[in-house]
Amino acid sequence: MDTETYQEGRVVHQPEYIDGHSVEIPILKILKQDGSVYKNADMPKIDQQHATKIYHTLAFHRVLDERMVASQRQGRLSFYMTALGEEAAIVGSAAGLDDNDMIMAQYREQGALIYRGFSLENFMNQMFSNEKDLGKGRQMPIHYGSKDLNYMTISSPLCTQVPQAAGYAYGQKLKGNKQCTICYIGEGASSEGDFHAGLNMAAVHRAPVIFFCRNNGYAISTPSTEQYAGNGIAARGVGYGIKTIRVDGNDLLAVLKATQEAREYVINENKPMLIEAMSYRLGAHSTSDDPSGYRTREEEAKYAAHDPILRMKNWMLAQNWWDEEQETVLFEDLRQKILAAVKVAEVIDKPAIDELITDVYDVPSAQLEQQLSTLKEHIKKYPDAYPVTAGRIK
Amino acid sequence: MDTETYQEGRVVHQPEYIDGHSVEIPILKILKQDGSVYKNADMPKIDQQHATKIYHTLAFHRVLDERMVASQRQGRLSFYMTALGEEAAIVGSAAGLDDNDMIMAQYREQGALIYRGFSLENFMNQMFSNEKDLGKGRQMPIHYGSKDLNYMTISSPLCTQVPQAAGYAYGQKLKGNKQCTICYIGEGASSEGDFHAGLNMAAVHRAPVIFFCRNNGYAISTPSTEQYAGNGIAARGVGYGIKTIRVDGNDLLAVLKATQEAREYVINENKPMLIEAMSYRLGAHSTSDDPSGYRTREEEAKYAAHDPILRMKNWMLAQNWWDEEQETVLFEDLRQKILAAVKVAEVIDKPAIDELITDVYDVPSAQLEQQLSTLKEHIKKYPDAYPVTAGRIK
Amino acid sequence: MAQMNLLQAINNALEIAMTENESAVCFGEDVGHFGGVFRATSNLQEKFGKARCFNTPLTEQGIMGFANGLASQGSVPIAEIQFADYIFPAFDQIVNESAKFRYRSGNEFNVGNLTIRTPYGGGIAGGLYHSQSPEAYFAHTPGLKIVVPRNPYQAKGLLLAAIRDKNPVIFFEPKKLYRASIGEVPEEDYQLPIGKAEVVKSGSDITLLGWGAQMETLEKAADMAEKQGVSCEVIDLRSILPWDADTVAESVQKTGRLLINHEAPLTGGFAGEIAATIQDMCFLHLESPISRVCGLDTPFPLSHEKEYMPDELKTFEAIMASVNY
Amino acid sequence: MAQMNLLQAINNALEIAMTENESAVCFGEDVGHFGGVFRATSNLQEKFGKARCFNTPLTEQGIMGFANGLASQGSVPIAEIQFADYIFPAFDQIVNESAKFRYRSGNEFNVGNLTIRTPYGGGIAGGLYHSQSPEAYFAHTPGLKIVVPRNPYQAKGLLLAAIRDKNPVIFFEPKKLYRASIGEVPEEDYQLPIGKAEVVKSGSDITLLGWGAQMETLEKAADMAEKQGVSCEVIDLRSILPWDADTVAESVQKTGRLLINHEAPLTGGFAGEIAATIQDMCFLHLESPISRVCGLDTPFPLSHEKEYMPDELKTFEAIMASVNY
Ligand SMILES: Cc1ncc(C[n+]2csc(CCOP(=O)(O)OP(=O)(O)O)c2C)c(N)n1
Ligand SMILES: Cc1ncc(C[n+]2csc(CCOP(=O)(O)OP(=O)(O)O)c2C)c(N)n1
Ligand SMILES: [Mg+2]
Ligand SMILES: [Mg+2]
Repeated sequence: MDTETYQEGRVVHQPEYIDGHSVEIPILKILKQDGSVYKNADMPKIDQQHATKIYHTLAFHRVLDERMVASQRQGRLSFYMTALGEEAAIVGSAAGLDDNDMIMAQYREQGALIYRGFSLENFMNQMFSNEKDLGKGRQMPIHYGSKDLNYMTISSPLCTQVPQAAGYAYGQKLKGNKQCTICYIGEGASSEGDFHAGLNMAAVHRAPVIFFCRNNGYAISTPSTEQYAGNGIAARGVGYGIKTIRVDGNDLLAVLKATQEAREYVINENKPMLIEAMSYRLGAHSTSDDPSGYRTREEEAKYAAHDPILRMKNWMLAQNWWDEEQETVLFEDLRQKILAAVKVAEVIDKPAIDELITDVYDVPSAQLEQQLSTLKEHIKKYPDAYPVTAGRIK
Repeated sequence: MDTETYQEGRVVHQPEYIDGHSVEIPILKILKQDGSVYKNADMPKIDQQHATKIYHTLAFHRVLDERMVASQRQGRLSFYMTALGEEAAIVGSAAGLDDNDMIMAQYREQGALIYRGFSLENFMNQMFSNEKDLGKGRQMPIHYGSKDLNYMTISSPLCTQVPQAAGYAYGQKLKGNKQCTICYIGEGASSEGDFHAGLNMAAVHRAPVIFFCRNNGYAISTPSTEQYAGNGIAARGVGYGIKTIRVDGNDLLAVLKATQEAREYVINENKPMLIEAMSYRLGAHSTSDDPSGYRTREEEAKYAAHDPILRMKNWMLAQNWWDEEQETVLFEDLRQKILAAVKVAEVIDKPAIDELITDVYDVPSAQLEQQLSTLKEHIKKYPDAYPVTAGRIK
Repeated sequence: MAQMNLLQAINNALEIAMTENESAVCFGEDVGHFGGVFRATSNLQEKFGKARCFNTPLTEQGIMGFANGLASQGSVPIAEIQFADYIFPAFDQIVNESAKFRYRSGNEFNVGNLTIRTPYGGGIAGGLYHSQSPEAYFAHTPGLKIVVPRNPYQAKGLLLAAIRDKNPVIFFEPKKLYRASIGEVPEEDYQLPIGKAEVVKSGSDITLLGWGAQMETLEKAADMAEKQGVSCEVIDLRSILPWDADTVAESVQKTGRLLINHEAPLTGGFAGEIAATIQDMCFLHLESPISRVCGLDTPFPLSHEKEYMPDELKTFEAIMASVNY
Repeated sequence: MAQMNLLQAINNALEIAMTENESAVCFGEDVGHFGGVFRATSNLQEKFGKARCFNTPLTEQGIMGFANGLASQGSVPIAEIQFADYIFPAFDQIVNESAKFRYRSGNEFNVGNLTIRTPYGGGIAGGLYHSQSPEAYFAHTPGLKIVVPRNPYQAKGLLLAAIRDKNPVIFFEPKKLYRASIGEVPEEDYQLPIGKAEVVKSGSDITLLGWGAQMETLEKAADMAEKQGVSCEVIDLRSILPWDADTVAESVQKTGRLLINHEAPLTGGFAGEIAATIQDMCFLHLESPISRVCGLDTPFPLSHEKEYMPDELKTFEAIMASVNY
């Protein structure tokens, strides 16, 4: 019985309180903005090859985000979300995992998917919801997923992936294959009931899951000061009895270090861990959003000075693992490839009308087959009204 | 922006973790089992009159619980829940409030209602769901409620009252009448998503609400060790930035002290507070439960030795505010009154059939009126089949 | 009278309600300073202060729990759920709590002051999580009222009625009309009745019934049918719960035919309830089966939204099938 | 063959499923050592270990979120919700997640292995929070399957089918029959089909349709009607989603009349969907309006449970009204 433990705790006879200040939460930093490393810093495991892969991922990420926002502005794409300013948190954590570990993301973690090697074509096909999209054109842009790459398809309802990650990781533990799950979540979504349910379930049932909170200061227009009254999300780990660390989310080496240690811990101990990465959402929430309605340019400029990609580049330069010429070539190459890929993907056909009813069940029900065939007859009668599908109905 | 604060926090360059042990949670105790008070203990505000009212409440509570379990065993009552062993936590907290403060209970807090002066008849009418029940015979026994006494009607779905209490208290704050809300909750129900939502909302929007968690070690058959992995419920207060205290729930004076201070705090600061009262559910979960399926008699016996009512009685005796003769007279009197009240209430008619459709809306819809009149015609045709209502349909 | 779009009409109703009653409080995700992601609550925080119009943490169950508590205390909460697709985490608070609060307490307590506003429906390329029409999920719940306006005039009058109604009301706003639907709206206070359908156009051959954004579809289909010589009576149900069976039955007794249209999937949608009731009330008058033109039994699609929707062509076809039965 | 009550049949099915597949896992509130508050999972923890049969913290949304994750990983979760009245905190995880998991990912991922068990319905003096029949709330959700057994034999065969079905299935257990319904049940493994109704008794004058505990009511009412010379065909729908419209329509084409009975409130209940579909499929065969004998449009009452219930007398009356229409 737990109660006994408490009875054995320190007994006081005058009220003594605890509160949000009762626990001090240090923040881990390894890399300075100028690319130098703090004295005595504990470095993550990283070599030139790994660092180069990470930097390529960051570059791809930055160019993809830039190009897709431009495409959206040009009216070629309906919607997009950048991760501007948060790339180190996302890519650094993905780089601390094994490729067979499961990634359950919120939506702003394309960086993790780039790191895993999702092809440019796959990105484009999803965003243009064409017939080559792995998700069959059923979700809004940026809702990627890939079974092969162990990247769970994004779901818009926030925080639902948190208890799911506990369950997924529990299944990994049952299988005994020494794999873990990382679950990304925003500081805003962390207010949902599912957050509480998921962290508690994971702690009680000892699931090997890393809860990785991107605290970027905003949930759409709502600043984190109106989201919670405690000391961020890390302070909640105490309540669940979950080992927790806070890192500078713009410091890729710190994020990588924390994730590498977390992976070791959750797999060896069969317990969850919580990482809170402090960062700032430099861009708009999405292309539908206009941050000038709720924050100042000055505020944005202040945080822009902490660009995590530049910080990593500075370190790479200092290591002599990278130079300015490589930088120019890489970025130019990426811009061209991405532009070309947009042009290809945007003209690929939408999925055939038959895909309207597949995957509702493992096999379409008789009723769905009936609804589809009625619909096809209707489209044949009015082909002009349904230009996307009419031409291709046999 | 909050993030700035973090950037300003202590910076480390080697991973440093926090976890369930990062915060020490002392437990407040004032009264020993023998009725003596710990040296230097901070006493609550209490005088003989108040103490006597409290003790009368405890006595009524104990006898009511005993008698109603017996009535249930005799088949007179369908269902009952005792609060055996937890009376000090419930009555002690209620006694720390003003009568105009709102009480939003889970279900095991009849003690708070007794303290407020709910009549024996009202208790009985609810339990026998007769036509005099304030709740019109619509809920299972023990789902009391009283507008006059500011005791919100109990709702079976667990934890729903937690965010509701935040909202209720916010409304009190808007009104500016210096009243607060107490919200009772079990350590089991504290796993629900609504717990997280409610505590966070209260903290962010500064609602004057006292969250009072009765940690009695069990949620039906589930021990608290399978309910959470952290240090009880108190440790969660840190995460929400809510001032928190843990008390010995079997120590009425400690509970009273904590509640008195909490009330001052939440009303003056317009902030919530969390109290965790450690206790033990000595009885079965309810009359439908049999604890021998999940715990030993030895365990029960160990906790029975901490009877909170006896502890309070010992203190009253030591104060010369109470004697054995008063004790005998009071308990005997209560037994007789309660037995008599059962006999009265159990033969009072059930509510009239018209009450089947009232209170679904403020005014029954035309459709409901139609359904009722069809039903009445039907009952008139088959009076023998509906003996409870048939005789009284005009 | 002023020209307003649907958002402006809603904003105007909220302003009137908050001016009239100082215990009226608006809140939800991004509802405060920013005025909501669709800007329905624009300027309310400026006008009424942060205590009465505010952002909440991101938790729908928390929003609705808080709203229930506030309503039971006597304040007048007007809670926003950012998209109807995200109302489900609050399902327990709405269906088990709001709906049953008065009944279970014998009216010792109630949350009659509660209003829930939420944008619903397709038309913004939102896919399965920004397009749902969940009215039928709530319509199986005694104790709730459910209202859906079709244009700015209706929106203002019905929202004011919903806020003042002494029962919890869910107010579904057709988001594709937020800016697209513009009309004359009186600047002063007025109310439209909850629980009353409106005959938008009278006719003699078939009754077309719908609500919200689909009313446009029905009107277009009616125009097409008229060209074929079929006279359509068009009815806007306006309230899903309680719903006005009498007005519908009266119409069907005249026309002999009924077609119901909604965006939500066919199976379990509210058209089923209407058809079941009307076949009973009008059995001897029906000249053809009651027809349901609804969404397919799939999640709301993205690239096939056009094909999924119960549009005017499908409606027209169903009208003709019914008439030629 | 053995005599089993409904609980034993369920326990037996769970044991078979867990023996056959070592990734099958049972969990829920009090499900572990204690075997559940109704004891449906008795002895499973003893037999299969704590890792495969365990108590969860008290959080329905957590249970269902965890179950969704576990199913997507490839394990076979069999989650219990202690009472169907308490399934609503998990509504989002079920309706927005379980139901749409496969569709939204283009079948990159699915939760087809998922089964949710939950006791539903009246009969235990449980009042509004221990008596609900929420099947219709889920029946509006493409992607889910919904099954309700009426006796021990059906329970075992349908539960095994549900666990093995490659789609998420909600299995509603009629709790008032847990111990009351006793029958012959094969000890070996067998399955009954999901999506197929069963004609329990054939007849010629009217079709009576129901599911779960209400099947007893229909049979009693049929007996009463037979005494009046009315021959009733009695059908157990068994699956609410997908539901077997063909079997029902075939019957109604023969009898010309249909009565549907369920415990849940009338408005928005699944009888509405059935009536709407069948009036369409059988329009020219219907000799009287389709009749719905259901709960009243109120929360489930306590002291008036008897009056509220769609019992055999109300059913009998409705049969006679239909036949004498
Ligand atoms: C259940 C639910 N409620 C509301 C939304 C609408 N919404 C989408 S993103 C968002 C803000 C999320 O903020 P945060 O979790 O901090 O992530 P960030 O955008 O900062 O990465 C909101 C409110 C949603 N998708 N799901
Ligand atoms: C939402 C919900 N889920 C499940 C239940 C069933 N249930 C009733 S009491 C209980 C245990 C509650 O334990 P705890 O909160 O610790 O309170 P205690 O009984 O110990 O006072 C459960 C699971 C319920 N009433 N509501
Ligand atoms: Mg954020
Ligand atoms: Mg407990």
